[in-house]
Amino acid sequence: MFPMSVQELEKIFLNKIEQEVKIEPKDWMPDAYRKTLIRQISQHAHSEIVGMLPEGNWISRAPSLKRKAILLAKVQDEAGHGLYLYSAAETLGTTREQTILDLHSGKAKYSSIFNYPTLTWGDIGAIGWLVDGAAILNQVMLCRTSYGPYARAMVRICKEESFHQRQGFDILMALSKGSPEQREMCQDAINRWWWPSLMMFGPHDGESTHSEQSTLWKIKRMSNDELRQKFVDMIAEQVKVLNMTLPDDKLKWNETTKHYDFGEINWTEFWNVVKGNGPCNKQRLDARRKAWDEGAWVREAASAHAAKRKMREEKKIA
Amino acid sequence: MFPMSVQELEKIFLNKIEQEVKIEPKDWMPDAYRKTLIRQISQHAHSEIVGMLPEGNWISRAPSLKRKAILLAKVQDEAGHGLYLYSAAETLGTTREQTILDLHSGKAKYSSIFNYPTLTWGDIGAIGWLVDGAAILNQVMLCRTSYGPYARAMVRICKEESFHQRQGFDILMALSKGSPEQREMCQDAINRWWWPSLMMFGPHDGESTHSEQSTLWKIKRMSNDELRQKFVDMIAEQVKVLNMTLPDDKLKWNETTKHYDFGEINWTEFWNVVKGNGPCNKQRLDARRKAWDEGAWVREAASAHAAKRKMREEKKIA
Amino acid sequence: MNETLYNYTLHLADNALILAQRNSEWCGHGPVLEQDIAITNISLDLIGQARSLYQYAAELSNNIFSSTTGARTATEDTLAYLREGRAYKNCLLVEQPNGDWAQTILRQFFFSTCQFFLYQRLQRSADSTLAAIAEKSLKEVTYHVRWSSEWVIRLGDGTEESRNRLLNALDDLWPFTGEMFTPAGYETDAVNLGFGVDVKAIKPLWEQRVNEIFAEATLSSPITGSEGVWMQSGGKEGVHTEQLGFILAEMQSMQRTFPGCEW
Amino acid sequence: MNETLYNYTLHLADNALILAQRNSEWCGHGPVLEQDIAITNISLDLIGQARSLYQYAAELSNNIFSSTTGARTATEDTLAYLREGRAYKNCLLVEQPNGDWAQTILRQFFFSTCQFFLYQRLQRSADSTLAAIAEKSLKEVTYHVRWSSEWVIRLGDGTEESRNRLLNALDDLWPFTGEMFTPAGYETDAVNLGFGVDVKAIKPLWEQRVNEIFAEATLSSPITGSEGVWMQSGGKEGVHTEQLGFILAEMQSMQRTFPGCEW
Repeated sequence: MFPMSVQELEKIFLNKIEQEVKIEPKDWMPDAYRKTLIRQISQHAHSEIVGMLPEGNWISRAPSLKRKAILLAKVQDEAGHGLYLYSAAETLGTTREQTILDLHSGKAKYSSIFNYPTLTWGDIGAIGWLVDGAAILNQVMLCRTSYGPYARAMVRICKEESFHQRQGFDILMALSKGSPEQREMCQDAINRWWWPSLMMFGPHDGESTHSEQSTLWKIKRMSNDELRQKFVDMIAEQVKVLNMTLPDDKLKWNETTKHYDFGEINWTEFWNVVKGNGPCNKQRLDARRKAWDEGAWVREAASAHAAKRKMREEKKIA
Repeated sequence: MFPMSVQELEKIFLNKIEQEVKIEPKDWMPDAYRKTLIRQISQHAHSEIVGMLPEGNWISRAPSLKRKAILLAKVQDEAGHGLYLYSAAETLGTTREQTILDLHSGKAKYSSIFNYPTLTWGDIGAIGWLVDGAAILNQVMLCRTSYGPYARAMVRICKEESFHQRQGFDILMALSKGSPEQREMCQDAINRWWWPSLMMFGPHDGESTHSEQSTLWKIKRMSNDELRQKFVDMIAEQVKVLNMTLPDDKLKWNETTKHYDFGEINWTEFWNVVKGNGPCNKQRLDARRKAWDEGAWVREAASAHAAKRKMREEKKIA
Repeated sequence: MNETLYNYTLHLADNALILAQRNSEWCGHGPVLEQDIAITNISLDLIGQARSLYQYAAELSNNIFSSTTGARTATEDTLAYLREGRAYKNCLLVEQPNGDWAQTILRQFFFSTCQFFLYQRLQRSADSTLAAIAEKSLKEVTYHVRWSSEWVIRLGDGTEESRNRLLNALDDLWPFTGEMFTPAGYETDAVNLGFGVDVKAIKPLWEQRVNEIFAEATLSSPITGSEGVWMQSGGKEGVHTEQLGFILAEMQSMQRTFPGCEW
Repeated sequence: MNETLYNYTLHLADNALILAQRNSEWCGHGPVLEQDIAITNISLDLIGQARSLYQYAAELSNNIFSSTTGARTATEDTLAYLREGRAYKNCLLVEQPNGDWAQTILRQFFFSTCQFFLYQRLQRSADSTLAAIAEKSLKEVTYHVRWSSEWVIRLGDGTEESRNRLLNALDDLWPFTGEMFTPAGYETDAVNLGFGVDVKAIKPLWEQRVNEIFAEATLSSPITGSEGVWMQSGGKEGVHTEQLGFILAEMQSMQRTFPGCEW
């Protein structure tokens, strides 16, 4: 068989996209598609891993054994999600180690939301409800993304995430029914996490760098603003169940659009945190680098031992 | 003038001891006297420094600002006592650094009492009352020791120590007047610190290695058992003020001797802790070594800077 | 009998909880992602065990003290969050700091190996609740033993650095192993009452397993190498190291700050 | 006015207490015995200041809230031990970890230099109690500035290692310096009411002093070298770093565990 030209390959590729056939690791794909996916999947993986830190901060202080177990399991799930995603990224020809080093050098990004501190137990509830809630909308969309391994990882992740969101809501529910201090803790956490959660959907559609091409390739299947609106509509209803409010006096049901109107995001803060100036950017990266560096001897020992063992087994056979 | 023979020098030395004239750094003294003093003074200095640790353990958790300040000042005083004593040892021809290295290598000893853990706030009271109380009796005696610099250091130390003992008693007093939990905390601390405090006076007179010669040289002016009896008589009265008891069912006033009888010390435990097997021996030495090792670069920087500064000043003058 | 059973159960629960608390400090900070997950898993298993045991202890406590006027109803959380250090009955080993990975691994290996033999026997306890908890937990503990054994072998027979770190860990932790096999009063009573396990009888089994794994890790036996090493004790009777106070201050801070709340 | 005065006083007190708490962690662990004593001394001075300020705040609080039924009487200890992190008003700088000696020194130097200029002006406060506390404290703070300046010079102009460690500390701490000169709401109100100090006006003085000491330490100016570095803030309004929660969990553990006791 004659090798196909790039034009022909690209046609097949776009045809698959068109026909909703998943792209698989061994399929030909445009370099830019591959690069975009590597960037996005590893960014997503890093978000899971860095995202362990703000919640991990409260494991030792969880206020009941049941909550401690739930939180620990949740943070562990995030590690698992990180694993799925690093594996998905590896199918595109990168290595987990390189991906991690890119995070540590600051070359790769992760979701800015994790650069905010968790200051009270209420924050653990707010993260579950708002942050996971925002993440899920994005992830549900990604279950239908065009790259097979990514889509399949997302299906597994989505199942667990909706569980997490419910647990977060449940924490806030308990606070909202509790003492005045607990109710205050609940409202305070919502106040601090609301706007950063809205920022998770990224810049307005007009200003989003990678959006257009990603939409064409069906990596992305809804726009930032569409997803954000969906999120606002959902949360604005749920917050009533908590008897709490969202910190936005422009928030109002619009009978014409059948959506909630809401106030403008502070984009200066958004870009500032993306640039590395969030309250915890340095702390988060330092923590990850420290874990990695201090774990170096462990990883070396494990591979040294594996090599020794292999050599011994080969000797036995010979 | 002809140099004097060792015999003549020794005669002068013993004569001074006899006449209660203090021996001073530049005076001739027998090698064994010097060695005994270096051993004893540095052991005493180390006890002050290591003794900072069990109490230091509660600075961050002191239950009121006033108690926190008092405790912090007390532990600081101990550092100061360590300084006086290292200086006194230096007048005998040793260096502070060498003395400290001997502690870290395990060659030099410190008081075994500091190898017990401080488990509750009550322990801070018990240490002040019992441990400082026992130390004071020894130190009061040492204010009249034959070596001048040591005796003078002791005079300064004694003033502060009696203050500390009162503060310790005051902590227990507050507990004894407090809630049931506080009273329990008080009695529990007394129970755990009583016997180790009695051990602070060392083995019975018959079994004390260095005692006899030290008494002849008037380094030591009362025997271990004499001091211990004095301590028991004192504490057995004070404990009544606290409405607490000492954990010794043999403790009883003896009308004949006009002293309190008391039970036998567990000498196995005593020697075991001396040998390094106390609950905290390793932890205490590790903490001291860590502070020293991690401080190495600071000490180097300070002397490097001092050298630079001196050179610059000399240049200016030249 | 009930008070012995209560103390005995609490002691088992405290061991599980404090080690879980320590292990959970690794969550998000492990040397490899897979191992971060593994140590967290062990932590989760141990919290699960602790909860079953505390729930049972709470039940016992409510029966014992129910007559006392005004005594608050015990729950798994009052037992975990509202007892002070002097009431905690865990052995000293589990409260020791995580240190490096070698320290954590060796602590887990020493503890899980003991717990394995203990739960194995506890399955035949005259107390059916304890027997059931032991049976349910044994599968988990079997995995903990295997996982930690593999890591002891890997570190002992890995690089020079990992070997040295493991030997340092041995130095630090060995003096805390003896306590596991020295029965506290309530343990002796529990044996006599037919529901407790004789920890002295477990010791040779534990030693044999330790020797086997150390041999596979190309290390000499810590048992023959450490004769005359003094064994620390006291934890089971509430006399702990200075570590525990700080663990509890942090762990209990929310319950202490907001008393009587539901979470 | 009284509520502004209350918040303003609390903010000054919290700064002093949290830094005292941090510094006191060195006690018994310093690099040189004399410096162990020195840093403890600073800690003691700061606790003393905190106590005076809390006592005053308690008095104000009892006056403001006296009418509220059932409100507990405030004391220096209820303010220090029974407020949660979100109510603490210290700036982020003072809650940062001790790190190594360079970190501790630089934190002290940055803070004390600011506190010096602040107290200097506070001596002329329209509120006579604050003025008196400032006057009394100024001698201490003058010493803190001198001591920490000397150490900055020593480390900057010492060895290569000490210089690098100081520069690392600068990297970590610089983003927390801006907050000291950005007034919180109650600070602005306090200036308007005549008893507070305008922190914006202090900034050039602080910068000049920092430049002088850095020059003597043979280091380039951190001010010109760090234009565009983002400044963190929030502490004065109760939005802290994750550090503070752990500081308070430990510091408040006794008061929280044994509520309502005398010590």
